[in-house]
Amino acid sequence: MSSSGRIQVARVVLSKDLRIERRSKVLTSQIIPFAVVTLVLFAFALDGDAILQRTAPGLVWIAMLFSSMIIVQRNFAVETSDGALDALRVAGADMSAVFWGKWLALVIQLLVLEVVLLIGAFVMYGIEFRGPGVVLLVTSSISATCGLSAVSTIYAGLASGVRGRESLLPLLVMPVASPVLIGATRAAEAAFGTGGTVVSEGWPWLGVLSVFAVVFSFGGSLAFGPLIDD
Amino acid sequence: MEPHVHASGSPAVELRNAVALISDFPALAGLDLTVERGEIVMLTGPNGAGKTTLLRVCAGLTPIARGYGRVMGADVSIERDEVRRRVGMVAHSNGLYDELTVQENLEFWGALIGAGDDELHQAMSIMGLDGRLASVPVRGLSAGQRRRTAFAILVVRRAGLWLLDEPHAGLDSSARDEVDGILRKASAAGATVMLSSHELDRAQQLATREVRLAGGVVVGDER
Amino acid sequence: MTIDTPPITAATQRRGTSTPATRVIGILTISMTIWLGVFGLVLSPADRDQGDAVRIMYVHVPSVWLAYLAFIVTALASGVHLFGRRHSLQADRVAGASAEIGVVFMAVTLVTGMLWGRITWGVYWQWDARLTTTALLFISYVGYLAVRGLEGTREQRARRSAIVGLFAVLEVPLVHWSVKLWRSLHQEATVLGTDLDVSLDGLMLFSLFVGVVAFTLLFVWLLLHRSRMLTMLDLSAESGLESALAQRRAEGGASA
Amino acid sequence: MTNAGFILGSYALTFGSIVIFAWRTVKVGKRLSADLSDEDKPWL
Repeated sequence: MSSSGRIQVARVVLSKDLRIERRSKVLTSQIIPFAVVTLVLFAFALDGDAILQRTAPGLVWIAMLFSSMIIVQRNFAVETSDGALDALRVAGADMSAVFWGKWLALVIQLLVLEVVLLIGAFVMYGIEFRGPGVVLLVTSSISATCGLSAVSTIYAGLASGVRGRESLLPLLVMPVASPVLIGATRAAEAAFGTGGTVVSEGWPWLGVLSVFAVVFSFGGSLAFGPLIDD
Repeated sequence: MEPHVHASGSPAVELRNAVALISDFPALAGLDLTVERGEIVMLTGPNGAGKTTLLRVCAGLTPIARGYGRVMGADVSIERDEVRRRVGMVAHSNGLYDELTVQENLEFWGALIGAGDDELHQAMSIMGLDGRLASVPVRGLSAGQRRRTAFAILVVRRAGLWLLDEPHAGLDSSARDEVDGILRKASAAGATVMLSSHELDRAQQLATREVRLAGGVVVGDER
Repeated sequence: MTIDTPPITAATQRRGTSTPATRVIGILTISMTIWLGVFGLVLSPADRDQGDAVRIMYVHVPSVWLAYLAFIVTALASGVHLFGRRHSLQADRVAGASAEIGVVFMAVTLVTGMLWGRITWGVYWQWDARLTTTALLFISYVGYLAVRGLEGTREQRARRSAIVGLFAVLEVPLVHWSVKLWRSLHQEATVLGTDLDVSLDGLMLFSLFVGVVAFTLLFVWLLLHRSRMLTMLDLSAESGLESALAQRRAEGGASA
Repeated sequence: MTNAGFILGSYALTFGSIVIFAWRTVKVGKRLSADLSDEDKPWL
């Protein structure tokens, strides 16, 4: 398949996923409320304003990680519930292009969720946005989201259609995604100035997150076809 | 809209001593079958006879562990992608996205393979899906309408070989007649059709040939 | 249901997965392991700073060495399966056997490491780069084994697990790098150095050497036995195919 | 020996795991071996 053909497939899959999301509103009516409730529960568990302010970046990213498991399962349930994935296979659709489409759809959904969670942490945990930290926050969040989305999409593809996928997926994703959790949390701490950190401490994390995103996105695009289509 | 006809000299399906395994179970146990172009073949037989596996092998979804198979002139073991491009399959599930409308489902497939708008509209009118139905989300359709949408995708994809797993299941009798009519039309347009069904009397009316499976092999073949 | 079993000779039965070579390796392993016990618990001296606690090192370090060796073999065998022209299933079985061995020894490593940590640091666990990487790697390979256990054909199992095995290896430097960076930015947490703050004298070094040799031999022995066992597990399913085919065809004949 | 419990425990755990794992491997191997002909054992 030509590269323009691949881009076309990825674009079609992306717009299809986003359109399904707009229709079903699972993100806005279920996932975002779930993530916000998680933030509230953290506040009950870690009673104390100082602790919450100190741990806010980590809590936001843990909520992200858990929510991403639910979103990606949903993104693949759409493909398997009526056998659309089989139909895609029979149609000979280029699976690496399908990967890029589903990856970008997940990135966009996760970024929406992230904005909501950051606003939630701002309101409930008392984090503060600082001028110089905003660039770091935005770039590191985007890199982290790209990496997280890649890992989730690879393993959700592997787990789609097998028994016990709900528990297998977190088992596979969580250890691999741990550098994302560490990096995104530390970068966010630096951006917010949590615990007296300065913005410059955050830049090395952007490096870790970018390398992770590149390795797993391109690795995923190569592996996705053989994983799904065997 | 004419289906693609590839290397039309060769049979549509040619399987020799094909063995297909589901885990370690031989769902096909050395099956021989030749289907000529333009036939409408009805697969019958008890549950677990291997009908679904046979259709999946022809679609390039299930590999054969032993034996030899060519579908629409392409080798199922070596040229799997070529096989897939030339066939279309509607299994028990229709492969549709529930949240999208009929038209959007078709547009998705059309965009994947680069079909034009007029081809989509033609497919929709062949299947009686134009007008009001086109903008109904698939989840709101009846079982028969969903099936027709799935067939419309086969038309858009210009599949030369239609592989249908129980296309009559879950449909009322008028919808079944509709399905039969569509299959006759597809056959007249040059497509080869293989379908599985439990309905023997329909087999005699619709099909040009009835192949009976049991135990993963062909046990009866009537034209 | 009748299954045709090949004639079983007493010799075949007794032989199992062992060959003269594995017997030699086995005997060497046992004698080296006895030496490891003698050197580790008796002959080697107590450390100046750590006292007798240093003796845990003689089993801990060889186990972690064995675990990492096993995961490297898994990655190599996964690569051979995935990129080799023949997509060898034997390579896949070696990868699986090696990962199973690695997971067992990683678990041993984590527990002995915690016991050692309890004595020397006063706590079972520290969030330093080495411990954290090891723990996450352990969980990743538990996941790898879960993927091997999924339903599907042998080819599917091999391809999926080879990909997961290679991703698990990609993960090691990234996890290690990120945890290391994390700890280096939080100096207050690394009051207790987790490097081997042991000055190894001649006999201690030699005891460690005995342990590494013993466990390397052990790995070879286990890998040979275990991959042969997995091969037979696959083949016993396959050799049932002829009878399964005959049985399946008879099913057809009966209802025709 | 100070901390003898921890130290001997580590040795016992390590060698115990090895013995159990090795014994199980060999035992399953023998069981499978009994059902297979020698052509199926390429290492022989």
